[in-house]
Amino acid sequence: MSIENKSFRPKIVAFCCNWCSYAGADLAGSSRLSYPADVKIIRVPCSCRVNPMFILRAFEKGADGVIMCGCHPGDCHYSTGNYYARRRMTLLFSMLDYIGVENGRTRVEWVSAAEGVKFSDTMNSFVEKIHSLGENVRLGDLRCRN
Amino acid sequence: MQELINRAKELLDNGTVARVLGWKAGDLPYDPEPAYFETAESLKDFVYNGFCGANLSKYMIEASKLEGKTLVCLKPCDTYSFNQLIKEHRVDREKAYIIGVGCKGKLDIEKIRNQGVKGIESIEGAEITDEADMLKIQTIYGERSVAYADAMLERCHVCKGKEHKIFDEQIGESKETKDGERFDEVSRIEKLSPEEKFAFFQKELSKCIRCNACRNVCPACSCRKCVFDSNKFDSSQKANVDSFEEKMFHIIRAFHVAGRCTDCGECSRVCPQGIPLHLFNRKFIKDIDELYGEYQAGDDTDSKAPLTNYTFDDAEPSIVGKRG
Amino acid sequence: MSEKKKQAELIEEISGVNPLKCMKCGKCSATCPSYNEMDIKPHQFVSYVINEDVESLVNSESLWKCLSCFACVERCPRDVKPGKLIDAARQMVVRQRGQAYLSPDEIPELLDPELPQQLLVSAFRRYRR
Amino acid sequence: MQRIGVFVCHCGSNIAATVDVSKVAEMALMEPGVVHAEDYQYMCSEAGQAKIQDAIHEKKLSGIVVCSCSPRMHEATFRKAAERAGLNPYMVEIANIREHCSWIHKDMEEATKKAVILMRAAVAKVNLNTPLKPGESRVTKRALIIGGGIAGIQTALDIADAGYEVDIVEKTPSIGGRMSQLDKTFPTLDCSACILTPKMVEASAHEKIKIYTYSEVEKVSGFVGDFTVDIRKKARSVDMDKCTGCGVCQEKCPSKKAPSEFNRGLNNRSAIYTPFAQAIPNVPVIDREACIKFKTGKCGICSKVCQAGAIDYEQKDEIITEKYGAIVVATGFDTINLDKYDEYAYSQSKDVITSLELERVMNAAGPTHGHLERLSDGKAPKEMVFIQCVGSRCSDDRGKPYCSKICCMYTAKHAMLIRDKYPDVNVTVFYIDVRTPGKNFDEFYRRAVEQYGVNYIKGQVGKVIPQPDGKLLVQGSDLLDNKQILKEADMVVLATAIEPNPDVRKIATMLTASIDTNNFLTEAHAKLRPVESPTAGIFLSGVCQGPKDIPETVAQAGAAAVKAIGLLAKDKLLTNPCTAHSDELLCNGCSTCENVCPYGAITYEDKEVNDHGIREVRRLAVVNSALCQGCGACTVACPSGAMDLQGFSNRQIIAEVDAICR
Repeated sequence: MSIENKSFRPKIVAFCCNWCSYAGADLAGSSRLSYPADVKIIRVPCSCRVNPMFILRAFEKGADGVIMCGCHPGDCHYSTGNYYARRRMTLLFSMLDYIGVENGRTRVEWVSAAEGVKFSDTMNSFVEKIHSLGENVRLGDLRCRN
Repeated sequence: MQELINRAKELLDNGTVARVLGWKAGDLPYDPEPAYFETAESLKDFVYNGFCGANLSKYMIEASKLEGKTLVCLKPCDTYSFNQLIKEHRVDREKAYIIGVGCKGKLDIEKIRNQGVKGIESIEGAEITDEADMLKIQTIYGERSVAYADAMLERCHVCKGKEHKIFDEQIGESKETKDGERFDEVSRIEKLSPEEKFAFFQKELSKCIRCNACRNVCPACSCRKCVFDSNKFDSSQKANVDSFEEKMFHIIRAFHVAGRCTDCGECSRVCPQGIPLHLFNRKFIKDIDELYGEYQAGDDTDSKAPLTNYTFDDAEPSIVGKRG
Repeated sequence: MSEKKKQAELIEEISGVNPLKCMKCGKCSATCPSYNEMDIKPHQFVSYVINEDVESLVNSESLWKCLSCFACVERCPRDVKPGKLIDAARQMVVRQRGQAYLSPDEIPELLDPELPQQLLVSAFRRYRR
Repeated sequence: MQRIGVFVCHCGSNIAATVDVSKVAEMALMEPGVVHAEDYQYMCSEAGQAKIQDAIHEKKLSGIVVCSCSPRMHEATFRKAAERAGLNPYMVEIANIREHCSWIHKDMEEATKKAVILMRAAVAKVNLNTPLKPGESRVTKRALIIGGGIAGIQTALDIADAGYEVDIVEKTPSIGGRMSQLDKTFPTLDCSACILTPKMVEASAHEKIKIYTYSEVEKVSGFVGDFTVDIRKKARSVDMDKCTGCGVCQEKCPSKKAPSEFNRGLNNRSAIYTPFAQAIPNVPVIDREACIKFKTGKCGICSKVCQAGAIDYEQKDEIITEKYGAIVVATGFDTINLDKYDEYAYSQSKDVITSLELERVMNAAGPTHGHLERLSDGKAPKEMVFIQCVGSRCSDDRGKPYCSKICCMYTAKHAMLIRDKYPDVNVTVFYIDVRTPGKNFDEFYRRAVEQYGVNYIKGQVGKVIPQPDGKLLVQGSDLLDNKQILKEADMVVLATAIEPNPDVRKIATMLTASIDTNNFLTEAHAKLRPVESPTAGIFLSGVCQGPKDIPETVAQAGAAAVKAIGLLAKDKLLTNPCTAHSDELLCNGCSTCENVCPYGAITYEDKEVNDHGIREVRRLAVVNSALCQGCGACTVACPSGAMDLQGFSNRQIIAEVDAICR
């Protein structure tokens, strides 16, 4: 990794559902499992509350990566929320990939309230990935600022 | 066309319908526009020819609120849109008298112009009854001829079929125009490198002038008020060219109609900048077909849309990176 | 880093075993067919690695008494795999002698009566899949 | 514009050691809307809460941001504090700078920077908060208990004694559960049946308790205070009102080849059967898989011998729909399948048994009528070996990572009972650790060693090898003597790991109650709310929540009952006001939201609207806020953005996104 990359501090937004992933992040915290401070968590009631517009908004405002975490499929507090979220995110990510935004900038991970370790591991690997991709310029420049 | 006009007169006269929704001749030979006809006399301006590409389904949202039935002329591909609007409770089937009109492919004036044809005075061979494979074009520079197929809209080359999905009666013959595969162009782009993909879309999207023609014509974009016009998402920032709205408009618009878009192709047809907007919608359709099973919006009026549906073992979002 | 610590870490790396997972149940020793001939018993392997005393392990009788039957690996409830630890210690010895990095194709050519049987068995086991 | 107060908590040194709290407070004052900021040692303390309340009064605050621990911890505390000072509780937001910041970062500068950003996001959100008012919903004063073991029975009795109706749904033909299968109980050695049966009788006789045996929960809808549950009463083929429980049918039944579930398959039962003599209700069921009448159409002997005319081959499954205010899960446990532990020869020898099977062998009503004998040849054993931790404490995929908790004690009990009754039998226990925390537990274990001479060997068994002469060769290690042991035994008993009843996954899904990786139901808080599920109105009783012995189970059953009573005692519940709402002027009436709502909370109405002077009747989505649980699925499905979620509105979330990416 070059020196330049090391000074690059990515902006990463993590949407976490209240019941599983946010609690998983809490558990990572109380277990003192560290991950980079670049990750900032936004609490939503359920992964199905995450509107693709929020993700695009984050990118437009300069986020370098957006990750969404929810309960494991089958374990949604609202029974079915994450099934809808899964389809929405799959299609959105596919579209972003299609227009040439690096696929690694978006991720969905299912993290239960008991998976503090998984939460921290996930964030570590995601930040690492964003580091390898560098700053997100494409979505900010989708229309040439001629 | 005459058969259509005669039948419309009959239905107006016997009170079955209160008005006719069709196309009216424009100022130029290639720009007929959607119009209401409320009397038999006014039907003298009615036209139906190769340039009548406009999908009239969306007009039925407003027509459904009017007194009495409206006769609406729907081409085969338009009927998908109408079905989708029924599914979404946006049109009233009881308020519509649908005449399924035949279609031999619709023409794109830009394609004619691109062949160096200028100063057009009249065009022959675009009538629905014409059997000719060639268009005879009178220009101020003399007569030119262009093959009908070479002047067709992109969407007609990948036509979904000439079957009307919903109608009260059918008038006029159709001719198969499909000579290409719907997803070929999407597949081609998918295979490009991220840099090439980005370059392609950046070039296309940079042309956008945000005239909203695509949104206004789209039968799926039927919201009373678009999210880009309301303050619900802090997304309407008209003054700022470099805003969220500007950059993400087409992606969000495509997402909003994903699973609802019938691929009628109107967005690309009306774009004054010639942006191939259907490539966004078709990408979603292709993904939906591949990931969740084949689905054609507007095929029926009661099936569950892909984005309001799920199976326990749907693909994970990580599949996007794995498909390569 | 001390030499001892380096050796211990090398063992962990070669074996892929985390000795701290051991809960000292002794199932490995219970199951070992060579138990009586060993001076350091299978359940003790982990503590030698944890205590960074790889040297004793390398110089032990057990190093060449282990049959690489991997019964201990199969039955260990904690995924600690003492057999892999001793196997790694043997690897280390062999590497030091300069016979490093066996590839499966090389094995037939290396079938030398001088070569310890245990190495062969573990090599076959390792490359079986 | 809001007048926002920001309160930064030190949490002793938990936050202050890594985050410069005064800097966060200082930076807060630069945020739009913030008129007050301070930091304090313990914001959640009485003094800390008083600071918030004082500031609300003095600075006329309209919104509060507390930078502290997780909202899952103290959001409710701070909301209540704000409410006491006259502020709407939903004007409070928490910036989680402990779990999500100070506890995971080491560098002070970095952690402070992040804390400031988290504070900004919370301030940005509060700027858009609106006062919310919870709605009210009614409480059905009846509880449902799923599972009729000791946990379910105890919970039912406690709730019923408080004066509320209780229904127990039990899958098997009788209540009693695992405890009814036990012979004696530790550490007092009373007979299990002697203490359980009176409770079973009490439950069945209680006027407030209704028991549905041979029944399963089929469907659950609704929410806390107002659940609607479908219960499938499986066809018993015996009329419960007519049957006198004489037992003649079971005696005469010619099909006696079905393995007895109650005796863990160690012997057989008839096709028409009650699982055990003290079963409640004492009404048999016909096992239709085993019954000759059902298989071939011929037989019908039970019907002929039944003087009460209670046999009814035509009986069908019946669905009962009932409303409940609270649901208690008490689904219990089973022992794990031992297929993956073939080294212990469980599948190879009848003399290798699980501890639960030994309970049946030792029990007077069991397959051997209480005589300790080998199941292969009926001979009395001389050498018995117990193997501990079979499938417990395993980090591989063969077993369970947790300690099953009860095995050390029941093995001591078994060893003691055997030595007491058969002093010539040698008992050896191979253990890894002996875990006996509990009142009189270690004393009990020491008695087994000191008074009864049970031979405890520290070391696990590697293999059990059945010998041609029927003996079992046990190969284990003695870690203290550093020896490998080869021992011939006549019987081997495996302390098999316990796991939650496999049905619990299905039930948890119906209840939308969360479950952990081991299929134990998750409690709302590991320490402070151990008998409640995070799903409101669902309570946990017994082993479904985690391994427990009988006294613990009974204690937890009582605690679950109290929580359920606390709910049932209320006439009305305040509902979560963070529900979805549709903007009438934006709604298309397209039904998309209705399709994704898991609660059926969205309906459509034709309503007249005034859209900027245009008056017309439109088809509009209407959210029933009593049914809406606030997941937000509809808000994203809605194409026009008409549907929004209070407390988590589009603009609020976007404001957070913007604040983070600023």
